Amino acid sequence: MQRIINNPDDVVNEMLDGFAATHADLVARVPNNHRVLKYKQSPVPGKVGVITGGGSGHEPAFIGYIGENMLDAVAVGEIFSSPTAKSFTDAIKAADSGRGVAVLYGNYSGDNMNVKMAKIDADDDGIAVKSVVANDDVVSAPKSEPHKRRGVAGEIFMWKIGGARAALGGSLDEVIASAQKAIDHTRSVGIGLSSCTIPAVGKPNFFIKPGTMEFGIGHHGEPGLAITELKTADEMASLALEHILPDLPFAPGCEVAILVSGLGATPVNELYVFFRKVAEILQSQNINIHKSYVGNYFSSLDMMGVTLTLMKLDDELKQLLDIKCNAVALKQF
Amino acid sequence: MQRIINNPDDVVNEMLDGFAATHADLVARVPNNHRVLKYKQSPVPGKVGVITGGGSGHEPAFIGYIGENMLDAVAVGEIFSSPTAKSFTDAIKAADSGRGVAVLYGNYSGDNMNVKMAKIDADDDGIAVKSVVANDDVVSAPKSEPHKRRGVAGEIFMWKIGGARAALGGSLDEVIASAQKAIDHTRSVGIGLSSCTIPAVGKPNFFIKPGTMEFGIGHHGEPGLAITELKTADEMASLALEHILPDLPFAPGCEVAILVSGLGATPVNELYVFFRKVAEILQSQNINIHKSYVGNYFSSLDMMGVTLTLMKLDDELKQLLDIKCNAVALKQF
Amino acid sequence: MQTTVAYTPKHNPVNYFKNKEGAAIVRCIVRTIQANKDYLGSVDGEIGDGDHGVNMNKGFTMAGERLEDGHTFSEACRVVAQALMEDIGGSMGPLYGSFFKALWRHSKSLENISAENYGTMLQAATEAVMEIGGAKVGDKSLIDTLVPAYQAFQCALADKADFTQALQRSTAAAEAGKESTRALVAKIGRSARLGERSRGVLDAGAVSSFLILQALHGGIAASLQD
Amino acid sequence: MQTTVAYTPKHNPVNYFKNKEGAAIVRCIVRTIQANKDYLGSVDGEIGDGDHGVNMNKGFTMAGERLEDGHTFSEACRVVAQALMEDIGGSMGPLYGSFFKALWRHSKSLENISAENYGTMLQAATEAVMEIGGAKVGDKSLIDTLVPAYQAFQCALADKADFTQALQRSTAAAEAGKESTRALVAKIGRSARLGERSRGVLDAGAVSSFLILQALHGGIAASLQD
Ligand SMILES: Nc1ncnc2c1ncn2[C@@H]1O[C@H](COP(=O)(O)OP(=O)(O)O)[C@@H](O)[C@H]1O
Ligand SMILES: Nc1ncnc2c1ncn2[C@@H]1O[C@H](COP(=O)(O)OP(=O)(O)O)[C@@H](O)[C@H]1O
Ligand SMILES: [Mg+2]
Ligand SMILES: [Mg+2]
Ligand SMILES: [Mg+2]
Ligand SMILES: [Mg+2]
Repeated sequence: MQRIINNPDDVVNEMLDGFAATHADLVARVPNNHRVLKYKQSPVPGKVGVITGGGSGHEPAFIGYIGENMLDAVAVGEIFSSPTAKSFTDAIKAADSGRGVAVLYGNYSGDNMNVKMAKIDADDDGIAVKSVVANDDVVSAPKSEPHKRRGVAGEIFMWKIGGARAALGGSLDEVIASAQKAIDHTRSVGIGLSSCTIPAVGKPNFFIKPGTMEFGIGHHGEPGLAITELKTADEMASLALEHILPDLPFAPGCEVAILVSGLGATPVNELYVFFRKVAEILQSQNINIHKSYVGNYFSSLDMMGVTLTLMKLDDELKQLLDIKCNAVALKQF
Repeated sequence: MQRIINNPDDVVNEMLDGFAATHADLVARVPNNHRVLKYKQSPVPGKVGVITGGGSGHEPAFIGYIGENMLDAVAVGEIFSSPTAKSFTDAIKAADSGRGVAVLYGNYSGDNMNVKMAKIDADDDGIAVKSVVANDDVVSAPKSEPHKRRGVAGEIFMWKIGGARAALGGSLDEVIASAQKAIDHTRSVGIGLSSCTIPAVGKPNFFIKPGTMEFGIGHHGEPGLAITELKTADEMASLALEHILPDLPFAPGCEVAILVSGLGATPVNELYVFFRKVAEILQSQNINIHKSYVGNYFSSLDMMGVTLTLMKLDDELKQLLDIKCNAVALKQF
Repeated sequence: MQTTVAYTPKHNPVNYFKNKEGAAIVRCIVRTIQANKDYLGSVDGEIGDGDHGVNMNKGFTMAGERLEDGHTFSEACRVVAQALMEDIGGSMGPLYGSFFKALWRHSKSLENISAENYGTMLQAATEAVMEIGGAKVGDKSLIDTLVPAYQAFQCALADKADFTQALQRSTAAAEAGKESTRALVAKIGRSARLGERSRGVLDAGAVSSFLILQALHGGIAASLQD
Repeated sequence: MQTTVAYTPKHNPVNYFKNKEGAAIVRCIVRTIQANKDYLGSVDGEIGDGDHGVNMNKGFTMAGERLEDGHTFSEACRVVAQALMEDIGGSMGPLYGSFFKALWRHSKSLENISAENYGTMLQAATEAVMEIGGAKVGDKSLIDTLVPAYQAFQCALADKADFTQALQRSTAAAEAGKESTRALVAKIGRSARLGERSRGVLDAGAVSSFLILQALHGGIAASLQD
């Protein structure tokens, strides 16, 4: 395992130390819980709090989206493992200015359970908490079973939209409604070209044969829809869109935002090669691209691969997407 | 070769297509040369132009540093291969508002020759051109032979400082002086944990044995100072600083900016683990960290590894570093 | 490979163990999980993300460090519950956290824990896991181990078996339940999206819960008093 | 493995070739580079970055596509120079661009190119490479091939050798020069930072320049007129 780590069990704590030190202008720790980070200005008086949480290994997600007009706090779990209920509770407390807190997280059973427990605790403390569960990964379950679908990189759009609504003074219900709309309008798909290795495990728990790829892979290496021969970037883009477009559906004439993310070990130039074909296909189908994000936005440790996310825009989502934000991993003027 | 590409010979052109489409708000193409990109507003009236150029495969460098208060234009070469003299000339032309152009590039023999030729051409066109050659890689040659040292991630500081000086209305000589000062105050070192593969070559041209690492590796996989057993992140950070600190030297009481960059296949969390120790050591030596950048800023295709860069600050460099900028890969409010 | 941590069974066909001497039983669970770290990881690697061994080892080791010899069985269960819930998280924090919390809650006022008490505790603990996780028998999860285990224990008591026999029948049922997951298609957790691809291998949680029950029951059997 | 592209030598001990029939000679260079793409890449891989074959193949193939049968030798050299300088870049754009530009500049006004003319051209082309690149003999670069090649050619003429013999002696000197790089420590280019680690392998540019001269000289020899 060729990695830049010390004791594998310390990766998360040491990463958080480094992150908090690097971004001290934006991010702060909270008292008595080193697994929660918050926006330095949070709780922002009069603003609904927006938080998330999840396992580590997806950096810059989730902590990179802490900042102005995005996330107020993040509960941080072990690598690929949900944060504790206590951390979710502490993140909720760190974000609450009295107007309540929206917990915008991904559909994984650990997170579901821990958020459920945290909500009960926050309730005991008199904090109004509501949540939205992201389920943007189209191939993780059939369209008829959306509650089984995983949340993946589309969560970034959910945070951006929810964060912007809160920044504009929205009530808890309004923030929840906008975030829910964002994720309901969002679809993602992942393609894996290599496995990933949890440092403490020390070896990959699956293997992608050179010359093949795993279509529909999950953010933790969960097996996908099919193992196929390795395709060209253009073929990967077509295949991804073939699964994404009909699912919502994204019809000709509609407007979208696009997010192309590397999975951790993907050279950035290849993401642009992939994006090029996505844009070309959308153009040919008369789907208008309003804004695109290409980079390492939501990763899976050292996995080589790419995720494609589309959000179908209406006037509200467009306005909220365009609002300025200043998070570590997403800065818009 | 597990890569997201089409024809390997098309990677650079297709990457540029995707990049230009993604960042159309900031970046534009220039007429008749698809291997030059420019800041949409360039030439900025009354401002000295600031350009660079270099081989591809280092994304987000170099094109990602095009934008407000940073680079006006970039000449783009094949993967790991200098741009043509003509592209450097066209980048110079795209950046010139009449006050001259600073070419801030890295010390590689191809770039040296092509810039030399481009300067002659620009001269013929009556454009004042001066250049600074980055040579921040400490282990690439002894301190007594600075002209032999490679330019690596420290170039980003050179562009930031030169771009800021130009934005403040500096003359060509002033921009050159600030950029030269930036690179003279900057030292870098690279550590490689895996090889990288030029897509058109199809196989790595060197191999790093699992369980070992290459200390002092170059940005194109140029062999480094030594192959050692794979160290812990903390040991890597100490070793890197042992080479960087005495070279300038960075003495107790001084103030620095830090850049930690992944080489393309490095998980972001590991960069923070590495940074944590760098910060700890500097603190123990009473060296004050003014600002830090941690992420994939300057890569080497699919190489796993890390580079550490320190710039020693004085009042001028600090002021220029802190100035707002809006480039694709570097946004400061 | 699965590893069994040895304990010394005493042949006491008696019907209760002393709460205040029960910390050793919980220590035996901790050692079992530690010894099976790699095995649990490789089972989870088949259709999950491979971290079950690491997660479990971390949680139970942390609990082990906080266990004091003076702890009662109930208190020791509470220590485990807190370590899992407050310091580990993941899926196991809430699931096993709820399990051990229920064991604590339903035994904390008891001086001696009888077979009947234990039957109630095991059912409550299993139901707490179902309550937080929403899994049912057949979903390919730890529930496939836990439900047959508590049912077999209660049936044994209804059949007039003594505590030791009931523990043995429960452990056997747990093992059969664990083995049953091999043939199942996952309907819950990370592997639920695999459909048919999840058939043919054991479920990691079913394995770890069997190991926990095996250690727990062995430990209780060794502690039985007359 | 190094590959030699066949040409048909004519046995004409004469002393000039017609500029207007010389495009075929340049085509022979193009084919040689194409045939050695992988070999050049692997030589560059030893102590460089492995792209020399890809770079050279791209440049010369592009030039080959622009060559027209009506081109003179001089014009064909200019086409190569432009393709390398304007479309390829890298180190080879300026280096071989200057080389072929000098061949063009010093032959463009000639109808027939004599041995003496060629001697002058080869020296000028070598000096142009030294001028732009700054390398000297012994630095482990293409200069280690080119300098002995032009010097041997001129010595041969001074010894009253004919054009064919001079070409042969020049090619042999180029080959020896290329081989000499094996023992050298690189002082220029990407591998200059390796110090002792650069000793023991050939220099990629020294190899490609030998291949170019070999093809060029073979092509000229086959075109000699009386
Ligand atoms: N909702 C649930 N109810 C019961 N058991 C569950 C549930 N979700 C997951 N599990 C169990 O968790 C096990 C995996 O645990 P672990 O690997 O530690 O967590 P994760 O799946 O988050 O990586 C599965 O084998 C399954 O038995
Ligand atoms: N300044 C120079 N003068 C002469 N030859 C040089 C110079 N710099 C590099 N070379 C030659 O270039 C060769 C490498 O070419 P190539 O691999 O195409 O370029 P790069 O080194 O940029 O990857 C070296 O083997 C050496 O012969
Ligand atoms: Mg997990
Ligand atoms: Mg090169
Ligand atoms: Mg798991
Ligand atoms: Mg090379």
